[in-house]
Amino acid sequence: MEPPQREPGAAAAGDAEAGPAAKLDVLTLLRLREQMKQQLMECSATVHASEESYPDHIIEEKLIKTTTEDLEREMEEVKVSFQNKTLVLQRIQLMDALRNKVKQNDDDSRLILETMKHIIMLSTAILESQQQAREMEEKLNDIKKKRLLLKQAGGNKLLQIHTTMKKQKKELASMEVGEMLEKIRNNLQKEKEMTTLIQNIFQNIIIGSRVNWAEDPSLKAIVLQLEKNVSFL
Amino acid sequence: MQRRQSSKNSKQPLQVRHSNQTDLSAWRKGGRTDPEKSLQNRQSRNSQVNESKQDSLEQAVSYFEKVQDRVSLKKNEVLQKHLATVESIALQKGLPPEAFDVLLNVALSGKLADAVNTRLLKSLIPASVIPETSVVSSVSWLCVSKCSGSIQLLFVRWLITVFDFIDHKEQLHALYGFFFSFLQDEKMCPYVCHLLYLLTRKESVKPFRIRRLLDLQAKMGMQPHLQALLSLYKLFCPELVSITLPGKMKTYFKNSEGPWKAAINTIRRRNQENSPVSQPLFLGTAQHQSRKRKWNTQLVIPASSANTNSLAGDKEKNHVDLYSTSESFPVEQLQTFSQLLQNIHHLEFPSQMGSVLTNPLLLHYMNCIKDESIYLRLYYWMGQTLQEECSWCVVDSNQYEEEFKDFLETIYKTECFLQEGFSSCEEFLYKSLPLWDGFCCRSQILRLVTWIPLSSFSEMKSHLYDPLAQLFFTSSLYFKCSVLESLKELLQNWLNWHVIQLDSESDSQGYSLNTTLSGLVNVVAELIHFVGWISTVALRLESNATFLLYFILDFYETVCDIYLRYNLPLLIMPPAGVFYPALLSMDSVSLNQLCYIMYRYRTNLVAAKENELIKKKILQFQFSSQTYQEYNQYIIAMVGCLWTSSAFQKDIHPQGVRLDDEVLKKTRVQEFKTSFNIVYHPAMMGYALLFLQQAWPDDNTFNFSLIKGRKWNWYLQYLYAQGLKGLKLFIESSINRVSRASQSKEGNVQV
Amino acid sequence: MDETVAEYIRRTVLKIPRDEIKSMLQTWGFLSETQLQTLNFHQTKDNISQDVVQLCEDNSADIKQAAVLDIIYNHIYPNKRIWSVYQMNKTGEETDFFDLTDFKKKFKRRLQSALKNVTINFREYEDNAIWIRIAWGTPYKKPNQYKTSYVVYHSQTPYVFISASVLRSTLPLLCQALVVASNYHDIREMELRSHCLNSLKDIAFKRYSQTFQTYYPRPLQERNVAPENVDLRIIQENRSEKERIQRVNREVFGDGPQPKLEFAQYKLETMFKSNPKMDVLDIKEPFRCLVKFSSPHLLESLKSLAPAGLADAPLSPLLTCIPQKARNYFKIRERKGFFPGSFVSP
Amino acid sequence: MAVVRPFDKLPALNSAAVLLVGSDESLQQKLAEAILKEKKNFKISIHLATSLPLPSERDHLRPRIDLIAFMIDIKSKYSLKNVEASLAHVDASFFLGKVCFLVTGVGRVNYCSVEMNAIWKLGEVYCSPVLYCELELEGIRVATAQRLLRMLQICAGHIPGVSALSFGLLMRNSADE
Repeated sequence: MEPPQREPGAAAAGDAEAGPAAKLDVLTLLRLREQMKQQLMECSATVHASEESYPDHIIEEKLIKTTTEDLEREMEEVKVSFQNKTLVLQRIQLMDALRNKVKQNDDDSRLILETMKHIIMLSTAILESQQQAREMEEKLNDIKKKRLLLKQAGGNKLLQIHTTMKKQKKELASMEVGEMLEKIRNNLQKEKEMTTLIQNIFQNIIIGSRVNWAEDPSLKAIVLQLEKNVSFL
Repeated sequence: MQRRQSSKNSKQPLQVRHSNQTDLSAWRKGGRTDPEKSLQNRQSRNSQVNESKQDSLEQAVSYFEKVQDRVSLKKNEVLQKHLATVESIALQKGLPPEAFDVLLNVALSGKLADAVNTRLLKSLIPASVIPETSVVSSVSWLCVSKCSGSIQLLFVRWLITVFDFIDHKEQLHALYGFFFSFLQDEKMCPYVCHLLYLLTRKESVKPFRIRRLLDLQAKMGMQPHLQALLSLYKLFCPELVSITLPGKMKTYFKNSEGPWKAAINTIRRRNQENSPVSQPLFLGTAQHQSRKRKWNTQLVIPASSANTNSLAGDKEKNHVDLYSTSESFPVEQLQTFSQLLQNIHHLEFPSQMGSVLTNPLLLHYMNCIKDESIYLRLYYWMGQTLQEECSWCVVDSNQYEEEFKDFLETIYKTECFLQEGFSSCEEFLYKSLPLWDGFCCRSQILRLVTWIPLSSFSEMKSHLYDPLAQLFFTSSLYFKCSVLESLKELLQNWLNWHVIQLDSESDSQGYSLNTTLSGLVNVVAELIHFVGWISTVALRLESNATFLLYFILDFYETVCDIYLRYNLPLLIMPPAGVFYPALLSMDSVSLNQLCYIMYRYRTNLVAAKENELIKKKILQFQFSSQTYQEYNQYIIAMVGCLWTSSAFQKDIHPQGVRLDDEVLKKTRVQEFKTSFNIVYHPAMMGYALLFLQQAWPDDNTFNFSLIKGRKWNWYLQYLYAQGLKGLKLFIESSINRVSRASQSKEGNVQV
Repeated sequence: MDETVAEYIRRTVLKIPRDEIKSMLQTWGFLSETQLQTLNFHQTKDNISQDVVQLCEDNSADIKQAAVLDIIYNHIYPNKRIWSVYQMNKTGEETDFFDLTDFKKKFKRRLQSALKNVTINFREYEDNAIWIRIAWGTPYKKPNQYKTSYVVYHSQTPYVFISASVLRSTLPLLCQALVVASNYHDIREMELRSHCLNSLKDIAFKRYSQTFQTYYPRPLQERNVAPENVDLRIIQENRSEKERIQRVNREVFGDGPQPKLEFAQYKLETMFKSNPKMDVLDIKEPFRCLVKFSSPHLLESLKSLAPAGLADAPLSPLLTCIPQKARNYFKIRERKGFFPGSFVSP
Repeated sequence: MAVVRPFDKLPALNSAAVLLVGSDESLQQKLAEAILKEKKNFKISIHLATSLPLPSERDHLRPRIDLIAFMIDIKSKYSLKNVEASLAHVDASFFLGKVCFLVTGVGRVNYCSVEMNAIWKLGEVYCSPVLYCELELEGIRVATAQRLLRMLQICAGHIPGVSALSFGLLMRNSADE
């Protein structure tokens, strides 16, 4: 692998770190090592893949699909297990090194101690706020539940209102009403239908007559009444 | 060639005849404008318009007013000049309310040639508002139908586009019959339907009109605009309209915006630019003037014409005429909550459904209404507006992203108020998420996601999870965390909604037909599995970032309590890809949260076990033995790590941390066994160091192995004192203390 | 002063953009400086035109002077009219001396003999172009000043640029008069029409320009590639292809700005050929269709097609030959030879 | 003409190369500049091409291409045809997570002349993710550049534990399952 080429031309701000001036500290070296391992793995995977001998007889499509799915799931599980195990090993070594470093009692270890204290202080603060957040969320959830209850209660109430109104109307209608009151109500109803009909006919007449009713204020006033539903005017 | 007579009088300037009808200042006195509005008009008119432009408009208007008929455009220069002035002023600042009456009458009276009429109609762009009287008189000219068919069509299209600008709608409603009569004209039918759709009220639905629509439909076939009108009639009077209508009609009406919409937008933008204080629209409320005329006036109920005192009159009359059909209470006059309560039984929603979103009174009403038609009309309008204004789907509305954000914010607040998601919003998300770049209006969109309603037949998988996952994997750490947070809120909203539905089991509406319990449980489970999958991948992509871990565990904090707190028979353990990085995390907060979660899982599982034994089986839906087994594996691993330092042999989870000794020896660490107990755990190292400093102040060799026996318990108490409550709960619940002295506590709860 | 003249002057002034009215009136020279001072050029154009008419009435202007103002206006804004190019040719080789007055006299006599009422104005400009404005009348009617024809004739060249009047019938008479006045043999329309007079001149003269210095200087040295801040991390893979396209483009279209044409029209009468033999179309009937390319600046847009990657270079000769052939109307007929499309003069 | 192969050259240290293929050169240039502006800790080289195959005379200069982004503009059928033609010149193993389709012009859905499921089918057939964006808008261009960068890092093997193949699988998994 040839060394990273010199960065020709002005390195945009984004690339400062990859420039020649980047001091190759341990972290970048570690990262590069990881990169190369990953690239090596991929290259070797393709090499193996190309060596695979393909089965001569044709396998029907569905079988391939199901096997690929199983293999994918299996690979996923193996990957997770691999990652958990590497994590364990890395953390064991890391902590062991950290503990030894702290034991040496030089200014580095003091620095580690300082940062550790700071981390602890921050963690306790986080824990506290997390606890408060949990309580707050609890309250919020209760409020939400109450809101939903109220919503339903409101809905039911409105239904009740409508039903009672309808019942009231029916009662009124079916109330033991004198013959005369009934007759009055019927012909009132008939009158209403007549008027709506007349209104409509009148509208059509005006339209048919092609007269410019807006110019004559009285006609206009009438026209504007023709849509009003008849009730106790 | 004898000279045209007109060029002679071009010499002396046209004097403006001050007859009452055209005198523009006289106009304002006539109308029923209350002082506040006219002051506002005069003020806006003087400030904006300089003298010369204004009077040439007046000249033009008065010229049109008295022009004789049959004047041909080509020969008559004066007519051309005036027409040009009208057009230029209309395009620059829009026409003042007074000009409409004259221009409409001229255009529709058929006096002039069609070319002039079309140009006149096309320049009818309102600066602020259109007086209703001018519209009424133009409708009457329409009835006279002296002008050609195309002019009538153009007039109707104009009326639809500027419908929201007409100051009052009372008289327009009164002319419903007249508009209805224009239905039989083949070409005008679609636009007249649209106009009627805007004008229809409960009382305008009449049997003979329904019959008329049905014959039209029979004659012209299933036209979408007829369909829309019929479906609206059906909503108002279901008993009258018997035929069945197809469910959701995608686009009801043809787009009739024409040239006016663009001009109105430019004027609106210009008004906004040069007057920072957004000029409140004539409609009374000084609500923030947003760009899109469509949904800003929609968000404001048009000021009603009837003044409030007439309302008092209605009150006494009201309770007497029980016989009268429930004539609906005009919602525009709704001012106080008590009014709402009194008239709640016959309240009718305004024609512009958008205004509901910002009117708290109507929201209260909507909160308890169960009437499908209200929601249908709101969804239709909201879906339409969201579709048009989406700033990353429609490039040219991108510069109005701010307004679109406000609009989404309004919708979100309404959903929070109603504690319920809008299905039109859900559809909009499904349509626009695949095209979303994860950047535009991010916080609003993610908040809207939290209110996607829970229904067992939703195709969340293909519509929400896929686009979200594609964005999730290729986006920054912060986007990942915000997505996890909104999915957590979505889960909580679902669970809250479910809990209430469950309680109201009694009333039948609890579980409406399409949401069965098992259906809901599957949908919730699908969401939890989805989050588990994307969290595992995210941890791998972001190499176990603590910040990300916090949000993932936060999500599982809700999941672990589903059974106890939300009464949903469902318990899903976090996948191994989430559990182990959390268990081995370098950060004490994550470890503590994991312990808390495992403790909650334990209580839920125990409670489910007991219920299972006592109650009958029905609750037992998702509780497969697999969940218990997974829980036990995790507990063994956890106790093995934290307490008995035996995880590397005992962990039976396939993806666990079981490692044989040679591998562990390769790490060249002597006692690797104890490297994850509470003393040596990476997350606990800080606490151990501080404890050592306190316990052995003089000895600064930090010998960790000193912490054993009694010191171990002191250390434990020290940890509890540091606020690690989760750890405390976990240890006290999962590790039964056989004896205080012996260190190797073996204990896990075989559940 | 006659009413029509007043109205005509008023209308001409109205056409002029407000901030140029003063300079045009000065070039017109009909109103004295003092009179010009009295004019307030900041009021609306209506009022300015009224005042100008007022002043002209004091000087009792006649139609001739009004016409001069119109010529000045059209000279500054030629693009308002559509011009077409005519070429005159003579039989013999005699290169006689061109005399302007003789030309004017003959031209006027020719027209006036045919039509009694006609207003003719001549105006010479520095690039020895002669602008002629003709308002056509009939023996019984006064000339209509609103439907004028314009002729721009460069005496050294056989080219005449005519913007015909709406009255179509006047064109043959006009051409005849030109031929006689400039003692050429006959005149032919060159199928080249555009709004931009200067571009028409570029095209016409360039063709003719073998003997003349080309109208616009062609930069000779190699165009240096603009040193835009080429960031080495962006690599154009098809750089060589891009350079080839640039080179081809330069060869075909040249470096300088292209003459401005608005459209090119192709009448096709060719057989329909398609590689999968479509037997249904095998009838021997030629396929008649009209193809029209239009754009605010046609040649410039054609030139930018290839670099923008929308077409592959070089463009078909049918498009690139427009300036050389000096025509934007083509008729393409089936060629007997193997050449697919060929073009034959009308 | 050289068929573009993913593993025919050794990767340069801490660097990655992306190849943008599309007929709309101005948008390509703008996207490239947006990518360059993003902060990154590796050396990137962006290759712009109107179509494939790539002119062979530059083969020796060209580093290993880690990711190919085909840019399709839904407003022009020509861009889709151009991409479909270019796909033939890409080695099959490239389609294991090292190819993606960038569909722009989405903001102008009403001028869309290329129907959407033709593109969806393309993603299906070539098992590669399809990213929708509107490159004309500055904000969206920056966001797309960031997304491309993250995919490039994975394809170039800069993210330990995540290979291009597995990532391709993830993007496809979410798309078609």
